[in-house]
Amino acid sequence: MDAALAPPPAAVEPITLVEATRRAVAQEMRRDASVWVLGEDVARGGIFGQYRGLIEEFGPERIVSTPISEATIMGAGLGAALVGTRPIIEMRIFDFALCAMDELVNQIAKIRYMFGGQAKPAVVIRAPHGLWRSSAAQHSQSLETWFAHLPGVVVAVPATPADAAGLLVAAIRSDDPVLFFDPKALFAATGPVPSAIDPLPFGVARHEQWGDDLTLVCWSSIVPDCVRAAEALARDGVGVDLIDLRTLWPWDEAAVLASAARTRRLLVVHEAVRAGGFGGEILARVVERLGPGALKAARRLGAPRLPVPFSPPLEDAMRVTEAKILAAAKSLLAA
Amino acid sequence: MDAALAPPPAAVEPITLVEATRRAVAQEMRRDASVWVLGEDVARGGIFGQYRGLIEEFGPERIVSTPISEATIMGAGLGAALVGTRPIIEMRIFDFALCAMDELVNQIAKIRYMFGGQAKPAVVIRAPHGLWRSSAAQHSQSLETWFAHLPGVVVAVPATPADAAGLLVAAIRSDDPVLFFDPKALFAATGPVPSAIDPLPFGVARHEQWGDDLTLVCWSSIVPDCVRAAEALARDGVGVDLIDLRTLWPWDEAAVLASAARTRRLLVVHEAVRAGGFGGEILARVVERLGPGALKAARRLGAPRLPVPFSPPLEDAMRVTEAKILAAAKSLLAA
Amino acid sequence: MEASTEHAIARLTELYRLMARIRAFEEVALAAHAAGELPGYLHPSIGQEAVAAGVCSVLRRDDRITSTHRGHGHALAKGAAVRGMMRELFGRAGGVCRGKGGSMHIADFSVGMLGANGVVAGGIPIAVGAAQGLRLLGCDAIVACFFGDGAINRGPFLEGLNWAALYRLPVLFVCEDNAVAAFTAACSVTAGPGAVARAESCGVAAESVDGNDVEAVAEAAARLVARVRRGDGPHLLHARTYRLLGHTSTDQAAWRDPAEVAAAKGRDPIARARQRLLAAGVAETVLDAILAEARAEMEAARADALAAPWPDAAEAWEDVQDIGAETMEQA
Amino acid sequence: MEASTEHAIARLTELYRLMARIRAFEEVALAAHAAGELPGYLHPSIGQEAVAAGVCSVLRRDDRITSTHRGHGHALAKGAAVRGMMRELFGRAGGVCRGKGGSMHIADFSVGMLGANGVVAGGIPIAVGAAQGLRLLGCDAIVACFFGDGAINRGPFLEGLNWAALYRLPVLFVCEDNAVAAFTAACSVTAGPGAVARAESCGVAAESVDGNDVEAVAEAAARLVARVRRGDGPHLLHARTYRLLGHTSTDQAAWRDPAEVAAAKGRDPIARARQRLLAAGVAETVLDAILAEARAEMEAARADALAAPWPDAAEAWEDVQDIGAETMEQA
Ligand SMILES: Cc1ncc(C[n+]2csc(CCOP(=O)(O)OP(=O)(O)O)c2C)c(N)n1
Ligand SMILES: Cc1ncc(C[n+]2csc(CCOP(=O)(O)OP(=O)(O)O)c2C)c(N)n1
Ligand SMILES: [Mg+2]
Ligand SMILES: [Mg+2]
Repeated sequence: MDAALAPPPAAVEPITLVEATRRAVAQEMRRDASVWVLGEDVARGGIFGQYRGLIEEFGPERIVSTPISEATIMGAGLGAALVGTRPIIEMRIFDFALCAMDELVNQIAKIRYMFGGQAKPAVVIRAPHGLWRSSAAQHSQSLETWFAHLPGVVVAVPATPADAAGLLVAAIRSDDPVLFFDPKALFAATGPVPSAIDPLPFGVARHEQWGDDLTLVCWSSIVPDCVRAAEALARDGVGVDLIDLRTLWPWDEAAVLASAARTRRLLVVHEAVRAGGFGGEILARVVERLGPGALKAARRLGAPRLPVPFSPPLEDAMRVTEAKILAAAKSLLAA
Repeated sequence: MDAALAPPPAAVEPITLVEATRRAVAQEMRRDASVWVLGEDVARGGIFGQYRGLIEEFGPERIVSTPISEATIMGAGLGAALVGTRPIIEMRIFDFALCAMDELVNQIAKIRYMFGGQAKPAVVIRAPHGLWRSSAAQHSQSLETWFAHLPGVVVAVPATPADAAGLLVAAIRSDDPVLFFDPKALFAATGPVPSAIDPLPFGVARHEQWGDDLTLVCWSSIVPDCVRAAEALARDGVGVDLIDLRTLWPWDEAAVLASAARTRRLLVVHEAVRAGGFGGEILARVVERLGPGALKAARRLGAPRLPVPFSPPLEDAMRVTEAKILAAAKSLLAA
Repeated sequence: MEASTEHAIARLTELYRLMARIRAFEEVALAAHAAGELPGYLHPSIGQEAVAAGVCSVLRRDDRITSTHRGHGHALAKGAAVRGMMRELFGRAGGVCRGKGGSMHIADFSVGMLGANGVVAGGIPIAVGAAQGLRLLGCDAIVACFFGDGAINRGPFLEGLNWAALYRLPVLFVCEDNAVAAFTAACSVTAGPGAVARAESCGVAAESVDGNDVEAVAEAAARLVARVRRGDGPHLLHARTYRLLGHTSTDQAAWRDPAEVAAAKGRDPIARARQRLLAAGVAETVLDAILAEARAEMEAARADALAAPWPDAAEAWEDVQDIGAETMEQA
Repeated sequence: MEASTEHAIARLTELYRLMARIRAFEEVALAAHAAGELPGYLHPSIGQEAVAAGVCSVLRRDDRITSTHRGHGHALAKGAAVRGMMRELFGRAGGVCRGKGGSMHIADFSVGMLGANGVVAGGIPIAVGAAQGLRLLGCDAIVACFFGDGAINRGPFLEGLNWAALYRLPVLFVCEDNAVAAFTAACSVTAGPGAVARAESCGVAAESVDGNDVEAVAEAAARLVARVRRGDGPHLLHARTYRLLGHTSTDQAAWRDPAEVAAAKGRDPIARARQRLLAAGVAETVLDAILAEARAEMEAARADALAAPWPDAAEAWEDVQDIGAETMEQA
């Protein structure tokens, strides 16, 4: 949009990502009486405060605190969608969704297809994921790749308050089941969010920064580290084309292809384990589409194939960091 | 081994893959009294006959037919391993393992690590997987990639009776949890199996065929289709280096790298959905290791991102076939 | 003849017709399967028709049901279109699920049939959620949730019953106890007194019924559905029945005790309803006509399915998702 | 003084010491957490010590236990080494899990403690399997399986109890009912009469006990363990207790009814045991010495942990798997 024609930006106080998602939910619940939330402890606001105060406004029929019954939280959300409501299924943290995988994988993801289009599984599955202050192996996983590989679902992996809010609004309005991975480590990150939250389209990446020397693709919690690394590289005169995918399925293949064709150097960074991670898909797709000859170098940076340890030095050792991103970028630039 | 020094090969009648696995289990149960089987209907031989007759020899304490309680089948297998037995956890078909993902992902895969090496989760999880005669979306999945991405487990994906038997013996003897994906579609395939089954090493691929023009990497049910495609290409004078990985984690990176460096053309074929599938990992790894310049062309062939439909023409439309493999190979050779 | 008796006879005649249609549907489908006309395999419910017929006969059209892998009877009893169902079993165009589901995934949302399920107990969480959604929408429809005796050993049974009781949801749980789970006698894998006790321990009122007596099933279901609908919370009906055939169309069930099967045949729900109707003075010819009509209806559906075209390959790419669906061209 | 009384006093004194040590361990750990000395967060069991102490006091060393996210007490009561545990909470070298697990994944296999669990009800299937494995090995050890009142709403509770009853496995299920699940009153998410009824409905004999009376817990546990060990099948002990603090070390539990908490403090299991010992003539100084020793032991463990080195970064790559483990160099 021509800057001269744009309306003056509303003065928006920066808010936290968790607050941004709270406002998105509240906005949609006001707009549409069929939107509701189910999950453990949501009546007291959710364990991160994502639902703070909503029980007062919407009451216990729409902010439903449930038993510790993940399979039924997930499956009941589906059932409620089948009769025309729009449930937000809160999983507390992603790892507990593993208690509900039949409901998610065999039922939610497949029901529309199996029944020839009769079912409308319009659910949002919120799953705060990733590393978060020494939470160890059962509370720190990043398995978003699994769901990009799973037909029938949309996968959102936002990294900023505005993106989280916009994608959550889009997810709630979508008739598709959306896996919405809240980035636990960024819940407290702040940024501007418009007071009326518009839905963001799925599959459209955000260019954090433009540059000609290196394409850096990332998403979710690791984005701020990538931004810092890109800033450091910029100080060395290296122009990084920094792409935050925002959604993993669909993902913005066009943006990545255009960038990689231009820079001829591709680095994909994710917090998840590298082996079998979605970085492989992106790299492979770029090679398939552009041909290997179009690239000078390409690589991925992800976690080693380890469960997440508790002790800080161990966690730090396996964590993707700004320093590791910088080192990977430099090795690519040298190739 | 020098052929002149080798003992004359025992005359081995070809047997089916399902029978090969039955013999592997029987052999190990005779060898080691701590090996046992738990799963639904195993006392009557399992639904594919994998355990036929074992109840007579080993009794109901070691061939344990269980309730329909997948979470507990999986978790009890782990518990029994923790006290020193070696359970074979039979999942009936892979899709039902989705009812037991907390036990598999949060417990089995992580317990050794979380407890600093104290636990020995020596379980084999048998999960017959893949397409099989119009079984539709909830009985046909190929999600082996998920487990290659999951730290703590070994992933076996055999395609021949001898490989299935050898890998199953290795899996039973291994202290690591092994996801053993029986290829449903190949249960009836026959091949020679030695009467004394030696363990096969994990991470060592089998060269089905040698060639210089194209590297074709595959595993599990799709291998026979790849073999037929390679034979067709051979008739056209194209030499295919055909590699059956046999295990997906660890996978034989050295064999693939050596082959791809030689042929400079890489095709990875799997029955699973292409998007986010393990083909991406392989292609990415080859590009990272050899550099994009080492390759003339590379691509993957996998299923489209669809649940599996019931109707045969729909199933056929999304299935990877010999014809599709041939077409992909030809497009690669033209590049 | 008194009006009430007349009414009872008319009602039982309709139940007889419904059971006959379910049986004919499955017998014809099994014959088609044996003849290689339809792909995959079937889970027949022959011998269990009284449960589906009795329960669904007291439901409203806008009530919902969830079903199991053995769901033909539930679907027919809820009013699903026969031809659409048969075409689905055949994997043909015009199948109620466009050929994508097959026998194990029969669904007809237009009559409130929210789907069979290939996963044992898979329908339970869905049913309780549907009930919760209906209440949120201010609708007084209820949900009947069918599952087998094998399902009571899976976790979702506990979770779903506790959940339904907690929120006092309008759900009628129906445990179809056919004495067997796949190839295993149910009693050999179930500890304790069974479904009724388990339900009560989760705060769900429950009772047992002779599931081969279609009038008894209908009477009990009517009573419980009335309570469920007026807000008394979930109830469970435990229907004792018997699966006369094997687990699937390819299982001859040779492993079953022949004496047990013979005894069960003597309790066949259709034969019992027929005896009662005959005793009440209904003419044999009337009842035979019902059987013949059912058979003819299903044979016609078979012929229709066999003549129907296959779905177009491109349809495999439809109904996946709105956003991010791959196209056939990408393949 | 009679020998039996003397013995009872000696026994209660030991239970008092054990409870005091558990409480001191957690108080010291909480202080360390508040001081920023240890990473992550803790789930304190303060107020619930009598259950861990009473049950584990009647177990043999080769008996196994599975525990929960709130597992410090179970581990200590089963005999886990204090310094190894404290170092684990601190994430230091020499931690019983090499710093990889932390508070929520405390385990000490050398004393039969098969691990805490970050997943509610996660230990239940593991426990029944361990019991099955022990029987297969011909060992007469039993398994005590601890879980909270919140866990009885998860599927594995049903599955595990049915399973244990079916195979008559040597398991003592211990439901630690502290009246709350995380931030939610247990009664608000649990329908029906509760754990005992649910257990019985799955064929598991069950009884309730005052979980703040350590002697009552020990007595009931001894009785049930004897039955379990002699082959009478699984039993469930439902222990009513109260969590005096918040859900985690960062939760001030301001949402709780202060009157309820105050009343619960009056039932503090350690204070009650102390009253009884005083009444039986044990000198206050003896009891104070026990408290002081416990405190000193735990403060020494804290000092030890704080002085201990961090684990080497390379250790992160160990204990993953034998085959296919990545190396640090690959990273
Ligand atoms: C979770 C799960 N485990 C196993 C199966 C395989 N299976 C299909 S039907 C069946 C038996 C079900 O028994 P029951 O619930 O009594 O139903 P019935 O077949 O008797 O109608 C089994 C084990 C499945 N479909 N889902
Ligand atoms: C499957 C699962 N869901 C949710 C959680 C989060 N969570 C941790 S403790 C807890 C409450 C558990 O309550 P209870 O079983 O009564 O144990 P208590 O905390 O009272 O000791 C919850 C919900 C979890 N750890 N695992
Ligand atoms: Mg049954
Ligand atoms: Mg509790």
